[in-house]
Amino acid sequence: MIVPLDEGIREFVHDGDTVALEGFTHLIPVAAGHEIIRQGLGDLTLVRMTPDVVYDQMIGAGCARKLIFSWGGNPGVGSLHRFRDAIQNGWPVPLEIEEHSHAGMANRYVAGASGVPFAILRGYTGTDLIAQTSQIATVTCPFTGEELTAVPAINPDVAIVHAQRADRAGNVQLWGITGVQKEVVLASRRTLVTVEEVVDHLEPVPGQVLLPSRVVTAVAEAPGGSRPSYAHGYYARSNQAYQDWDTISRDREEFQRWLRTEVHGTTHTAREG
Amino acid sequence: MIVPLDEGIREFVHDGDTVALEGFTHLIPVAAGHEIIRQGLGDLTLVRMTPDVVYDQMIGAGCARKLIFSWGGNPGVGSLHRFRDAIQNGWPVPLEIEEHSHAGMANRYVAGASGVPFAILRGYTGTDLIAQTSQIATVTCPFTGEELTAVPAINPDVAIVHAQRADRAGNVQLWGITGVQKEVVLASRRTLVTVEEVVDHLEPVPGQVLLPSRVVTAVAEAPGGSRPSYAHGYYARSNQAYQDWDTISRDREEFQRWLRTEVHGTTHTAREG
Amino acid sequence: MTTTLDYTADEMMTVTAARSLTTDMACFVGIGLPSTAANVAVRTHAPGLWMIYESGTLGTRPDSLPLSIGDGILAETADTVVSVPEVFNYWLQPGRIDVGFLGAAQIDRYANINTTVIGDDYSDPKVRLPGAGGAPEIAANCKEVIVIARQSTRAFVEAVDFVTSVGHGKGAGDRERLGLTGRGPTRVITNLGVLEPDPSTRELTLVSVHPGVTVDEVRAATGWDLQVAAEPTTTTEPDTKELSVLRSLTNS
Amino acid sequence: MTTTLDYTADEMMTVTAARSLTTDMACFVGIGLPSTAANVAVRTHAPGLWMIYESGTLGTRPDSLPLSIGDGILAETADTVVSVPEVFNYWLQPGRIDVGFLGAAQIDRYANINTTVIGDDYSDPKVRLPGAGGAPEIAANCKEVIVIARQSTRAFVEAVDFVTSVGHGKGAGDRERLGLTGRGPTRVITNLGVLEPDPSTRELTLVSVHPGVTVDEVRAATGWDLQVAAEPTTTTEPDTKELSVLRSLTNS
Repeated sequence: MIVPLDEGIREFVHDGDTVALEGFTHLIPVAAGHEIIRQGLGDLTLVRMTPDVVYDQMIGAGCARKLIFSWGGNPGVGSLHRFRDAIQNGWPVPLEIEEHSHAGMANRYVAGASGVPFAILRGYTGTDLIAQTSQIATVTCPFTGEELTAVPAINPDVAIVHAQRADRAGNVQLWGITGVQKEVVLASRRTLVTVEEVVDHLEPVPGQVLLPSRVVTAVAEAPGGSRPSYAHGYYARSNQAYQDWDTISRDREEFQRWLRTEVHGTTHTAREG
Repeated sequence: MIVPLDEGIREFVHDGDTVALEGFTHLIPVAAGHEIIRQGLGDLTLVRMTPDVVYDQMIGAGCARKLIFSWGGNPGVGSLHRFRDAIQNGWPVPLEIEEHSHAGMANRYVAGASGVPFAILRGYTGTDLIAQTSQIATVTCPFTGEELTAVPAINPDVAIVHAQRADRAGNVQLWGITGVQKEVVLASRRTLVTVEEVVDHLEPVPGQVLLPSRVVTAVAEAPGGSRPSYAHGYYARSNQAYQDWDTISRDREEFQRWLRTEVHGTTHTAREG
Repeated sequence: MTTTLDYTADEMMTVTAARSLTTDMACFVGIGLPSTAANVAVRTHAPGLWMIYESGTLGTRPDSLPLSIGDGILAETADTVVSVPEVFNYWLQPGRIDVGFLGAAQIDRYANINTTVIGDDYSDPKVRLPGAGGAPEIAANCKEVIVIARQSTRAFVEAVDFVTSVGHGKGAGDRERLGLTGRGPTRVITNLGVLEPDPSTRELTLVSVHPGVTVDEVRAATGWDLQVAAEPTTTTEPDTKELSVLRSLTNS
Repeated sequence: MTTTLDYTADEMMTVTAARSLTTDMACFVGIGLPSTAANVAVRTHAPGLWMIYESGTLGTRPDSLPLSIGDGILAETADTVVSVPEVFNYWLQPGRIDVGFLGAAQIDRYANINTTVIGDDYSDPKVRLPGAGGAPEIAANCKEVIVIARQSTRAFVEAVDFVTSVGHGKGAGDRERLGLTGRGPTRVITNLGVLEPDPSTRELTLVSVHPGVTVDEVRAATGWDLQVAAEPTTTTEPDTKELSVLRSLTNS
């Protein structure tokens, strides 16, 4: 099903949902995140391995009640100031966190995609992460007696990912660094995919991940939907924007001004896009 | 390291080894299997999800002490008569079997490739397979209390797979149906890959699996090395050969005649190939 | 068989099996009779049928019948090809597949399936069969299972010699007790008729006989005291299009 | 810092780190200083260095420094790109990677690393850092770990506020007790010198000081009573090629 982005968000994302906007440093669904802010969605549990600028923006806008993650930063620049402000000062709303390692999060998505309640890995052992959440445990190998780490499956209500292309039947194609996109889509109850373009035919590309339309709830065309991040084969990352974000996000008022002009001010543009 | 096939088998496969010649109905390493027969290797534990004609030949030639598998047949034709003769009559040597489902075997390779001692799945429950091997067990989810099936990792001494191409550095490229080839290579202590051709540069192909040379012990050029099976993009399966095998393999003497002329008689050809 | 119509009992079986599939389904296809039937369905009333084979070919539309589960034609015409671990873990196991389409060497009163050994002694079998393949988990995890098999007292037995794939176990409630997520076999289509599990006992019951076949003939080909529906229907004959599609696929 | 030579302390650090890598190694590269050092190594003495980044880019050879762990240039120049679950499960976890190359916000006497929070209270931190990322399992599962970090009493502390990644725990035998398969941190390279774990106690010990740096200066930048090798060596200065490669990468 191909829908306008605002309709897709309205129909498939609800207050209180667990939502994963994934993208491992590539194909980050920024346009979808901004639409969530515009629609004033709140009380969300946000999930992502690498929450970066768009999650900082959503957290700063008060969309999130909880963040489940493994690395939160402005990649190549530094810290996330809205994220810090929410954790350290509860502004604009308190943010609960549940923290993992990348290996743990990746395996949680794998378990979620596989329809099993947990995954095993060699991870976390000896770290202080274990004491901070009940979502890390151990299991004993029934064959060797060895103890391994277990993490629970994660099954978000909604996965939102960005991809290069979809065809008119709703099959989605992405390539380059494809991260955990397949896993998050298969782990989630609903999936909304924004794409650079909808085409008649998806010419196969080396390294592609193809998401069959059966596992995609809706596709929305959103050209440039990953900016200021990048879309392999379409446009490069704007490093300047990441650096600018450091300045904008340090100050609450500066941030709110940005929100008014850059997110709320672009509603109509986004709809027309 | 690029070696002639006979040297590769001589150096890396030894009597008593656990050897997995994989290929899920595609890219079956037939030439390597015949070289193992020619070299008179024995007491092998053969592992494969889908033992078919080449395993029937190796079993009939007396190479195998044990077979670990999930489906043994002549695909599209019928039964494996040498396999049956070994199990039912111990000819030419008794064959111990350890039997799994595809899902179980695939997960055993995944665990082996992942460096963990077991994998979990929803499988085997209620079947009589469980009573026939100690290699199926249960584990309890530490988060939900649910009971799941566990299978132990499999880590063969040697993996042997066939691929379309390798470059001179020993990077291997295969595409089409790629089965469990990546997993068996990563799960095994040593890997020998036969290829249709060695090329200067591996042009990326949609759907490819690339095995970096770091995980490939040796590459041997063996054009047509999957015949009478097929190599996607190179040649098609000879269905006639599969049907002929049914006749040849039904009779021990007919089989031995075939072995003399078609395997032992082709030593030099294979070396020159 | 006493049919004098211009199609064979096998054709009747395959077409009936094909009709069990609808255009919006995802179907995990076994090789042989299931593959033939699924390929008839996609060319007749179910053009949207999403076929997956255990070789990792998702959404494939082969333009001829594949010779094996991993035929090259399956890869060439698939939406995408994934690894074998992925097809089992990401696609089959979570219950994404509507219908598992299986054959059977032996099947019993409760639609349990044996493809492992004939005979009482696993270690010294009368006949060694190919084994499990993908069937145990297809039978466990698809939303429902359809079985296609030729009916005879050798194949349709009181209790299978070896449970390779669980149907309805020993009757009502067994799948739930075992924690199997799918509904299990909902239809068994043979060259003589159609059997369905009784809603309360889960015992296979004859609900339809093919034209020209009598209920007694079906009973005679069944290795247990076959239950028969109050008013078994007569299966609708293959139509011209179904037969021509089937014959073009099988070159018959 | 009193160096008057024509390179900076950071350049000394990066070049020294680069020299820890050899051409036959597989290296799991962290972003920032480790990435810069690995990219110097591959362009100087270690042309065969096989770099992998946690974004799934295996055997990558970026022709400029990646801006992030998942920069497009990494995918374009990689032998192959795999999924993030695969890079952790199939490549890192089984111990295939020789060297894990990490940075650290805080590091302690036993080379445990903190990249999570500064302050005693996790739920009310003084400073919230980015978190674990791939580091805990890189530190656990690579054959050895090399750490690169600027030395100061703020960063080099008696005990880290939060153990994000285990170095040598509380000393000798701790990694074995925890069942960690890799050898853990074998070198810590700073802008002042090189520290290595004492072979028996596993406590970080100053084994080399950079030219122009005194042992007392290193002690003063360390938050614990730093052990010093009997005869610490002086680190070899960067050569012209190393410096020119490094500067062309960093545009400095």
